[in-house]
Amino acid sequence: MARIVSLAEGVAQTVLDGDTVAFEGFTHLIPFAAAHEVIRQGRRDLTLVRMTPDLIYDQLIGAGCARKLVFSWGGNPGVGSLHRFRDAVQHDWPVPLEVEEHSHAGMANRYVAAASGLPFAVLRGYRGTDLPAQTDTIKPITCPFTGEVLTAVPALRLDSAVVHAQQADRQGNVQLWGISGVQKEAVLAASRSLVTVEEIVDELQPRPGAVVLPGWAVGCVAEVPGGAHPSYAAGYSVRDNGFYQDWDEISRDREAFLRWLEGVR
Amino acid sequence: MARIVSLAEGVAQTVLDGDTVAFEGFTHLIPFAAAHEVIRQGRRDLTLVRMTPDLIYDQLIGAGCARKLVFSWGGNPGVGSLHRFRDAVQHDWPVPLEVEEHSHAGMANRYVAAASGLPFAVLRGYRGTDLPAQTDTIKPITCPFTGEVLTAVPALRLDSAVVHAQQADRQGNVQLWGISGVQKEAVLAASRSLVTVEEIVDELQPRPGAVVLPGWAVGCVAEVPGGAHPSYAAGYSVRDNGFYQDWDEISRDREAFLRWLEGVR
Amino acid sequence: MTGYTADEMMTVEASRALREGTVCFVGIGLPSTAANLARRTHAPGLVLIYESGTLGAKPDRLPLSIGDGILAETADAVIGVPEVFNYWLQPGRVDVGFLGAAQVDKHGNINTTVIGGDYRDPKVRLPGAGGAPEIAASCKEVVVVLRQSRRAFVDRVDFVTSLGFGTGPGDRERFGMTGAGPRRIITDLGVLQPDPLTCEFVLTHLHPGVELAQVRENTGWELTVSPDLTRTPEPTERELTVLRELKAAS
Amino acid sequence: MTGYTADEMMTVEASRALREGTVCFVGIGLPSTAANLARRTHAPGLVLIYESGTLGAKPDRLPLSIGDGILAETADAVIGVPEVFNYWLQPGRVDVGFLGAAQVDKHGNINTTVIGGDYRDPKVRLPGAGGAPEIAASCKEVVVVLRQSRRAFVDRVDFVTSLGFGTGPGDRERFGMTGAGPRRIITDLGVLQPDPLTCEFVLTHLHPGVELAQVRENTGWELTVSPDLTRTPEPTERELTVLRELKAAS
Repeated sequence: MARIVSLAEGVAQTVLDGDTVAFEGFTHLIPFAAAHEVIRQGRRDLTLVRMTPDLIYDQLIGAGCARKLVFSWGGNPGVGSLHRFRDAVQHDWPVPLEVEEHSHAGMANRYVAAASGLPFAVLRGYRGTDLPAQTDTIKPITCPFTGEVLTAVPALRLDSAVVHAQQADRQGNVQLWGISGVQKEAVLAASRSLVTVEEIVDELQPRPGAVVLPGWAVGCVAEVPGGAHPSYAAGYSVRDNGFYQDWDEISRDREAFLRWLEGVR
Repeated sequence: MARIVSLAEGVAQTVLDGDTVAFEGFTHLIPFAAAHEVIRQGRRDLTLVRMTPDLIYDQLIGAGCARKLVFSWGGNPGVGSLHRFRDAVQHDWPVPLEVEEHSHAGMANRYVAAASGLPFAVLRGYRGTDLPAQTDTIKPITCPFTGEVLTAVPALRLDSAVVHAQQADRQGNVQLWGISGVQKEAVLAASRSLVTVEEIVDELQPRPGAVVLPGWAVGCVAEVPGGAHPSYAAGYSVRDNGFYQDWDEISRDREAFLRWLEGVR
Repeated sequence: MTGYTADEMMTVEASRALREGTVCFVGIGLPSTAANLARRTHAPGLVLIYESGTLGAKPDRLPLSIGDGILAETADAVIGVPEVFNYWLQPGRVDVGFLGAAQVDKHGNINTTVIGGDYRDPKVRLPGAGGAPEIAASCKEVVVVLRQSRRAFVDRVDFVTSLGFGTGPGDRERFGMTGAGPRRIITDLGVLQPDPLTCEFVLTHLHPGVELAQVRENTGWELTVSPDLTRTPEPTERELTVLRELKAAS
Repeated sequence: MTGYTADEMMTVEASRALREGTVCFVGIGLPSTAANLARRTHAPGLVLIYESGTLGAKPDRLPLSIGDGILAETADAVIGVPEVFNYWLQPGRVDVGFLGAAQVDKHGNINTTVIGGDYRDPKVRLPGAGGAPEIAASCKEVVVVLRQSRRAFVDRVDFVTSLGFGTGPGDRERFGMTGAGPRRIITDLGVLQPDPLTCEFVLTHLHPGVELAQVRENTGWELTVSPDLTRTPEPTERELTVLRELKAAS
């Protein structure tokens, strides 16, 4: 059964220095508040895993929490570049950042393999591209029945996973709905997990299209209303597209970013 | 977009002589009415694929429609044996029946591989058991990253799939809810598909836990109220446990079975 | 407590094997009865997973099939069958797997496929594997429940459908099994547990009123008896009452 | 019709590439605009799949992100991201994949990863692959949409993020691609299509008012012009009205 905790407790118990950690959420339900708490608690040497690093990892990278990024699409959606990510890769600021680059299909299958307790996944992917030459976690694999050559990627076993959901009940059963991304897989791929929720309710009402994570498969649950801002939680908030645009200017300049960081700390 | 047809048209257009075909439904939503139409239309040489052959394949086997069975658990649930299946395997009656035997996990993953357009699936399965010695569709596979040896099973590519669902709309979008088994995978694994439904409605109301098959991914839809009897359709009918018990006596004896078969024809 | 059947004793003892708060993979029949008995007595927080895709089912009567509607209606989540096996069973998230058997051998290997003759021409054709091979491989531990008889308790099963300890120590490790394997075999006569050195099942509990000789007569191998052989506590009033209510309601 | 921008022409022409009833994998930005324009003009039955997991989304305004709530609210089904790629894209169920590009080369290979320098120390770091490599591999056909310039239209991309025709005929087959690859590149100046023999993209359409010399100036390889070079029909009144309404509403 999940432990119901404060955000600070949840982060302290879930995300440790040196962890391979995923903060997942595909545009929707991105756990920003938990990431800010990670910044406040001064975590270091994280290997950050996420299909779309988005602003959340631009912030963690700029704050010096990360040593490596595993990802498949690193932009500010609809706006442009992730400047802190680029500054780290190109100028080692504030610390050097190693990069492991995949495609969405590869990342999704790596989560699935880890959630399934398998060491690798198989897909039709990457072939004919220049990615395998740069990423040593992409290898050919031969079908033992047909002889066809496909692509294997290793499971994304995580030390910790953090996701945001709309609701949990008092036993820590979690329900999220709307676009659900790879959150279930990330939680199931991790040794430790933290789910921040908009609301803790007495009883979960089953919803169409909902993903349910039983409390016994979740580590910690923390009630953090608005915890996905500037992304959104369907039924609770709308996406703050303005902040995504503003971020371009904040993140472009180290000084402006450091001022923003002061506000978080 | 799916074609809305009669049961007879749907079966005639979907299930052809010699097909590798799955009639799926895990205890719930078993498409019995479609199978009876297959018997009436006199299909032959079918390779029948199903995790739990259940009464539906006992009937098709006894009627002489099948040349091979691919399965993982062949009993009359809670009652006993499938006598027509045993008679076919042990005495070639009415025709010989080849058998390809797997576990549930293997069968489920074989459907997943086919639905995913992959030639095989990987699982932790079968190891240390006597199944691989009897089933040549079970082979070892080595993880290219860790060297660990796991098990590979080939995709269950189907010529045709038949499932039963609660509802479809007039565009052939299908919604089923309750225990959903491997029906989505079976339909997506097949070149041709038929979905029989309890009811065709003007608009599908999204339901918690529902599986939706878009009309453009479905071949034919036929309205067949009660088409799952003696299994059930949650929200429409209850399981006829009495018939499952009666079947033991009907199927035990060839004459009694032939009398039952007359009633279907 | 007097006046109960051997099957009732077996079911009650099986329910006691389920600790509060654990996650249990349940098949229909005796395992389901035992699990629901446990949930209504000492383990209200027991999490039941049925292979039909119901996580955390809380049926208020015994389900009549593995896909009984009552399971979906009362579950925390209903998922597809591939997800049951891939996301929940395979990674070792399930604490206890409950298995029945047509044959079990002294190393806890299970046969539910064929008896006698050979695979292509058996004396008896059984239903087959179902979910059992992977339950036996991946659950943290396995509990086997079946009536004890010389036909069922054999030196070596005719067909290994689900691996116990194979031919002895080291086999599970060699096959890369992630779960610990069968920890007890509960019968209508007593309980057997594996010797940690030999991986051979030895008698550790005798049910009330059962003689040791009876167990030996109904075991097809040279049975070892634990030096700590214990009498199984009788079913309590409450256990029997709840069990009978469950049975009567279905 | 007069008074429209080159970008509007490009978007309208992209929308025309989508036939009624087909299934289209859509990225945010111009592809999404073009697809929704098609849905409101000649292809009301177009099926839109966004990689966020929305099958058959029918947004009544342009989504602002690939995970805009309006997509989930109007979809026939919302599924997880692994299912999008594994059950829907990979097996070739999608008719048309719409891709943008930072660079495209004469064989239709796409670069969205790095420009200049090398991979570890590039001149420009782009967002990366996203869903593109597998869209390019598995959709029945691919349509590439981007503004034409000498920097973007290169002889050979600096990095192959998504395979077009590789180095020429036979490469897709050699790599086991199941889809037919890029069938057209739609720009603000015209349309290029692959020569079936050389797999090199040749100019087949010039947009209204565009001179051939302009296209050559903005192409980084020795451009071949189709003997059947055609003028793209101007945007219709209706196409422009609907496009502007869509843009204004978002």
